[in-house]
Amino acid sequence: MPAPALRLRGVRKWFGSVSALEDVHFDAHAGEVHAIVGDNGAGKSTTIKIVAGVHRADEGEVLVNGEEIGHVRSAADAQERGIAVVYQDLALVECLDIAHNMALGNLPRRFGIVLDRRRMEREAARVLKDLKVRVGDVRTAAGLLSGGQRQVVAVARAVRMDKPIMLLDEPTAALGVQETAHVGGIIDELRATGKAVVIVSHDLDFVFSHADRVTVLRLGRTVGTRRVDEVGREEVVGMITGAVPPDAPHHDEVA
Amino acid sequence: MPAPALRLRGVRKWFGSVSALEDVHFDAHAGEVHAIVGDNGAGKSTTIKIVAGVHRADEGEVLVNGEEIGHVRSAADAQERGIAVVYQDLALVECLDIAHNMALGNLPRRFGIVLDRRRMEREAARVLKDLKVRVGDVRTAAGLLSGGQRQVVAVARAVRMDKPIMLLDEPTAALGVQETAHVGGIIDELRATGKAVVIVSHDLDFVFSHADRVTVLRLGRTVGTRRVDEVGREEVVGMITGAVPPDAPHHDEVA
Amino acid sequence: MTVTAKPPSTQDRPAEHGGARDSLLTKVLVRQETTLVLVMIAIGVFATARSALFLSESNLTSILRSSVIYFVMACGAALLVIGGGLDFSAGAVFTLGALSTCKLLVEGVPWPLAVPAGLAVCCAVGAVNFAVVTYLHVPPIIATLGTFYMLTGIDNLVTDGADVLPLPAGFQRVAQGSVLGVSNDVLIAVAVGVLFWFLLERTRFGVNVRALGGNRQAAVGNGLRVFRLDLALYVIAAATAALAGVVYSAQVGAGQVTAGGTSTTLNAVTAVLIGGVSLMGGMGSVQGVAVGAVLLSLIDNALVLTGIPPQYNSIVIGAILVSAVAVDHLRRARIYRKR
Amino acid sequence: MTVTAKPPSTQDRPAEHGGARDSLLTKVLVRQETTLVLVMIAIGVFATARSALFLSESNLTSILRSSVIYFVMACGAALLVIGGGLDFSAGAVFTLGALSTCKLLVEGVPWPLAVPAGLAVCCAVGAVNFAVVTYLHVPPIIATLGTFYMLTGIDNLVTDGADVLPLPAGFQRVAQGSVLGVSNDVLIAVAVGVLFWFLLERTRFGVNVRALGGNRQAAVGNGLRVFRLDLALYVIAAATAALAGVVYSAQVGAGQVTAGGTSTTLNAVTAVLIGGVSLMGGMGSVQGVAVGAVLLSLIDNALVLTGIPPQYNSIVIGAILVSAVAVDHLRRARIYRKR
Amino acid sequence: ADRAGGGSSAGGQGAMTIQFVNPLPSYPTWRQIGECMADEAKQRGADLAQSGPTGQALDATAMIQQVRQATANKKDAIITFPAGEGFAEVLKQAKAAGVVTGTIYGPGGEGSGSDYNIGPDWASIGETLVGAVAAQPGKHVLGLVAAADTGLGKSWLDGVKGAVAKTDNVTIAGEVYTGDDAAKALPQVNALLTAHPDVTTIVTHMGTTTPGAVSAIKSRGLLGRTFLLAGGHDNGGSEAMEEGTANLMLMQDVCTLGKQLVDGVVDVHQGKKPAEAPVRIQVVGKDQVQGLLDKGWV
Ligand SMILES: Nc1ncnc2c1ncn2[C@@H]1O[C@H](COP(=O)(O)OP(=O)(O)OP(=O)(O)O)[C@@H](O)[C@H]1O
Ligand SMILES: Nc1ncnc2c1ncn2[C@@H]1O[C@H](COP(=O)(O)OP(=O)(O)OP(=O)(O)O)[C@@H](O)[C@H]1O
Ligand SMILES: [Mg+2]
Ligand SMILES: [Mg+2]
Repeated sequence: MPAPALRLRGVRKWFGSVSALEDVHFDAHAGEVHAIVGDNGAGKSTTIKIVAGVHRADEGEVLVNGEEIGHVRSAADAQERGIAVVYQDLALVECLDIAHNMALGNLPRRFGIVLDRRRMEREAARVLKDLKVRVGDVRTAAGLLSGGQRQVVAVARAVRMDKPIMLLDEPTAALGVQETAHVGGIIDELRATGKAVVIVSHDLDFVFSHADRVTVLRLGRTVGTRRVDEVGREEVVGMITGAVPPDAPHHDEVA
Repeated sequence: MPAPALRLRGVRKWFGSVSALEDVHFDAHAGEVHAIVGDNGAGKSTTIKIVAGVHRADEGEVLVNGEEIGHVRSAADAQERGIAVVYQDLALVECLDIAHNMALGNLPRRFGIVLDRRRMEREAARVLKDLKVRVGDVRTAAGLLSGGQRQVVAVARAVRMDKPIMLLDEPTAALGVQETAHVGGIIDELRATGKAVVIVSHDLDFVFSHADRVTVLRLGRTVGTRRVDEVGREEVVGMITGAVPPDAPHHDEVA
Repeated sequence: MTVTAKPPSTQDRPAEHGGARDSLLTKVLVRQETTLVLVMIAIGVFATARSALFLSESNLTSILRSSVIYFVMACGAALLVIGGGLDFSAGAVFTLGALSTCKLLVEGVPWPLAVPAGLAVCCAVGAVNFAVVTYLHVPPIIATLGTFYMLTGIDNLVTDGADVLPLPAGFQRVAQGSVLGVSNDVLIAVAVGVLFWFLLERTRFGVNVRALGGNRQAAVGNGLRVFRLDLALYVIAAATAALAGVVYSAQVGAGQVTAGGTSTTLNAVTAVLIGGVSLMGGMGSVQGVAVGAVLLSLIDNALVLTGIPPQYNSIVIGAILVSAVAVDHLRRARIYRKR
Repeated sequence: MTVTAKPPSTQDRPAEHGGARDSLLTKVLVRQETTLVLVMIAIGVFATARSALFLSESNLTSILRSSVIYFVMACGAALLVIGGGLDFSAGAVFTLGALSTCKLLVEGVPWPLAVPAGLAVCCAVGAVNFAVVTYLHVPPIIATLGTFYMLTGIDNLVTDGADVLPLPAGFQRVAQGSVLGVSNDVLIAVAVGVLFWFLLERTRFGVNVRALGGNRQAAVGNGLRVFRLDLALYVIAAATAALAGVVYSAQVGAGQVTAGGTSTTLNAVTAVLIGGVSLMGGMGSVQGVAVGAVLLSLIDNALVLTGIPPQYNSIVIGAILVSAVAVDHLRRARIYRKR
Repeated sequence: ADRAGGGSSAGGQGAMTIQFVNPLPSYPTWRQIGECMADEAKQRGADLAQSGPTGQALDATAMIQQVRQATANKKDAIITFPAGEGFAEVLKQAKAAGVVTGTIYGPGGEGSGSDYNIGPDWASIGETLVGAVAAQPGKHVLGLVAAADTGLGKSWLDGVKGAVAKTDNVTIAGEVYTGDDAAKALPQVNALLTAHPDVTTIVTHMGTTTPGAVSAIKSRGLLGRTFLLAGGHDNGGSEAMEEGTANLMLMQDVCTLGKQLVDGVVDVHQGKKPAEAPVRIQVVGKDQVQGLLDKGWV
């Protein structure tokens, strides 16, 4: 088995005197969907942001493809190392339109410096169409969209980035039934193309129908990781609530 | 049967040249939970905001307790008329702490003018405890909370307001399994105390287990309203997607 | 990304998961005022070393008295900034308040009537600012800049460009007299400071102002009467600017057309910002503003007393302003040191 | 809450549910520039009625030439504001750019070397502003205000308070000469304007700047190199301020210590804001800034030509500023009229 | 001459057009100069338009813009107060465009770009001020209050310092700047008097300093020990003389200055050689003030 696409080991994070993460570890593999679940405030988003380069871990290791990748000092670095992210708060620029938001950080250009607006809008429209999503004109400012429409734009942005590692923090929280199904389909496709998809979700139905593995966080610690086809819903809920005790501490690969 | 606590009739809303609502109508009764469902961008949040006084309808009527209540020009007016709201974007003030956020718009005072901080914090802690919610100290700034913790604060704020009409726009989108169940319990309690609860949600399980009626919006129009115990999940999904045709236009009370 | 593999040392971690609050000491230490006070002490030590006169009672009094103007004006300005607004017209309102009061005084109106009348005129200006911002949807800076220009012109026209004097002795005592050895202008500043501290920290109004500045949309949605708050803020900002102008007139015994203006606006805003009020709204304290105002006049005073050639004044002022805030950040980072 | 029971009239509704975009005409009509141009035309008509000289070619040229300074400076300032920053030091950088260039010129350095050297000095100041904001975490206004004070002192020390002249004729031609009847300073402004329009509207850099100003956190999270952008913005703002100073020196044939300063900063910021750039970041256009700059010098010019006594200047200026923006809002509201 | 413009309604065809770029149009002294100029221009059949920068403070940049605008509008003559060396070049540009240039309180001479200058330069103003102090019995220690070490303030400081060097009973204890901010006068003079308790005379070029300086002298109980040399009767100068906080006052016959300046400029325009004008500036004691005021001095 090759080195995991993404490996976290003993990650800790303090905000001032508040401890957000105590000991987070998991391995996400290429071609697999890895779900992270846990109570509110368990540290899921903080974990995602650390991998994304928004925060820096105070301790512990984050390895991409088994390599220590040195200091990732910013989200720009992380992006260069092949990581695309959908943040829980979506991180859209409200005054820019959908097309710009989708291309942000990777704007297409012509002649070296000119922004290729036509191509940008075409690509945005195509990605949205592929996602079977209706958000009106790609020139609509993101600030005018409904909650779900924004979320779709954020997901579409990550898809368009086409990176080997995708981190999705609650990508379906604001989505309707149909749109959630679409995003599920997209995630399946991403797995099929060999990407490592890490998805945070409270929707256990969604997790059970799309994820391969699930890691449960509780109070900033990894409780355990399970293969979805080997675990029951009750056990996962028990791990989330603390009814099931955490796995014995260990520092080797899980699952 | 008494006049509905909240009645909308032919409500239309334009944003510039964009039409957000074309014809929205429904009746919400005291002691009932009324769900509003629909695709992303269907106009659910816009409807809520119109009732809440944040937007003004361009046409149509909004009646509280069967009375034309004249121009509600602001959310402050709406609040005075007995409406409490949880917005989809939560509307928390990030630089204020949890206790302040929960009391916003209705801060307790002593001696006429002095802010009663002690009471405010005590009440906040009590409400949160009643909701069986763990967000740490009530003096934590809202900006430092996790997504779900914020949502809980917003819901707790509305509960603390204790108004006869409650509007909840996606109150469980960011919540975990346990917290969602808690909020479901709260909604049941609110109904039991005779409040009219209007809840927007994409979570049909949640809707089917807690709502009495459900109104489906599609492309800014009311497709129809059903009693939850008389309708199947497939029919509602069909109404959302357009597979089931809208009810014949009518202007009398529904259901 | 290996950040560190050092084993966790728990002893210096007061916190549990997601819990932990800072101790009272930490709370005091992390305040911006604390840094500013330290900077002030450093300047004081340096000045005393160069001139023993610095610590004389009359000099310290004179520092306090000159900070009164900035502070009174900055109180209203700070409240407005905390509420998410900005008032560029304050410098001209300062002049207007001084001139309209002094005009009445030289016409023989007794000061207990003239002062409220002068303030009322300026409150009306504040209301106009509010109306232009709210109903004509002009951004605050442009609206108040426009008011600034217009008032500057009106100030000149009203007085024909000449200072208004002599002022009755009774009025001059408003600032120049003293009670129990403390001069009246300082007492006025203390009263204003206490009032604003109370307003901001102990009333619903204060919380609402912070909410408005912190997230205007949330304030609207949560049912705050934002127009009323805005109106109150603009009127209060104008009132304190006018009061500062009145106190200044009483200090110098003249209604000066040339006092106020851009530089006064700038000084008040500097006191506000250096005192830790954020232009982003929501954050700030009256204590901070007080320390900021005193710091400004302390610097001016120390520069003269230490005999630093006046050509270097502005360099020193700039350096102190920047370093006071920079030091503040470094101090905090140390307190919350990363492991 | 009965809002209205009038039946819907569909004909004046171009939109489908959630769809509909505005027509090109509407797009032009709703732009703030359009209002400002209308205001300019109104002023022009009034001025022409009072003095035939207004429409003379030399007068119109003189309006344009005096707007060049504001505009060049405002371009960089606008970009910075769009990117969410603010530079209060611009007025002093203006002076520094002028003085350092002129110092070199009087020492005999030819202008094609002296000008880049002067600009380079100011770019370094921009970099310092960036560093203070970014690494010392000083809020932009305090950082640049500190720089403003320090540079003011340095400007004076370097020149001993005296203007620097005479400047070589070759350098004066940089602004005073003309090509095909268009004076060089106007050409420089056009070049700067085109460059900035291109940067803002047609490059990735421009989009990134808007994203940064629109939502800094999102810009960080989406992988923009925000430090680089910040650095570029502060350096560019300093460079345009310096270039404006250099052009001004060439226009008047002297490096003036008293040029620049607070009033120049204020004028540039006014041009930026009146031109529709939002202090909240993200929004604004170079066209708007250009119209804003020309409007300011048009007002100044018309005030002189119409013979309005100078005592009334500031009242008129204030009134025009506020009403231009207010009219803009009313116009838009009309276009998007509520039914 | 060109066609009339610039706010002229009275001036007929061919009347000479003069633009007066007033440094401080709302300031009483300067407004009076402007009015006297306008009267004289009317006498001479010329058409004088006045302009000036907005706001309270002297704004050399705005003045220079207006000089350039007047040049572009082909005025026959431009009159201004050259607030800095930099005016020389724009005045030369005006001359090159065929405009007659007149200045008040300028350096005059070839390099100044001025066809006709009136009023003393800063060196002689400094001598007048310091001379009057030196003429009083005893030793004198000056505290200087200037706007800044640039432009006007610097010219004045240089003039005063040069003059002090030539006396044997006057010294300078220290100087402070107010940045032309009236609100800084009180604290700065206070600090100056704290740092240099030996100061006997406060000297300034800004009338706006008067109230602050007077207040500082009184509140420190220095009445009769430290005096202000008042910079004109406005701003409370007369009152200060009356109550004894000021012992000397700088007075000028600004109206005559303005008229003579217009005469000179008109003469140059008509090809005549203008008359040399006597210096009309004086530092006087309390007893002479009223007499000069009655003669139109300020
Ligand atoms: N302020 C606004 N300006 C312009 N268009 C708006 C504005 N607010 C909402 N819209 C548009 O109105 C439509 C309805 O939006 P609304 O937020 O009501 O949808 P929703 O049903 O709440 O969707 P979701 O489930 O995604 O939250 C959308 O197409 C949206 O883009
Ligand atoms: N910037 C911050 N400063 C201080 N505390 C923070 C910060 N960000 C997060 N926290 C705290 O860290 C803990 C974990 O937050 P995190 O956002 O990672 O939770 P989460 O698992 O994503 O929860 P949710 O499901 O509600 O989104 C919370 O207690 C939160 O209050
Ligand atoms: Mg989260
Ligand atoms: Mg919604």
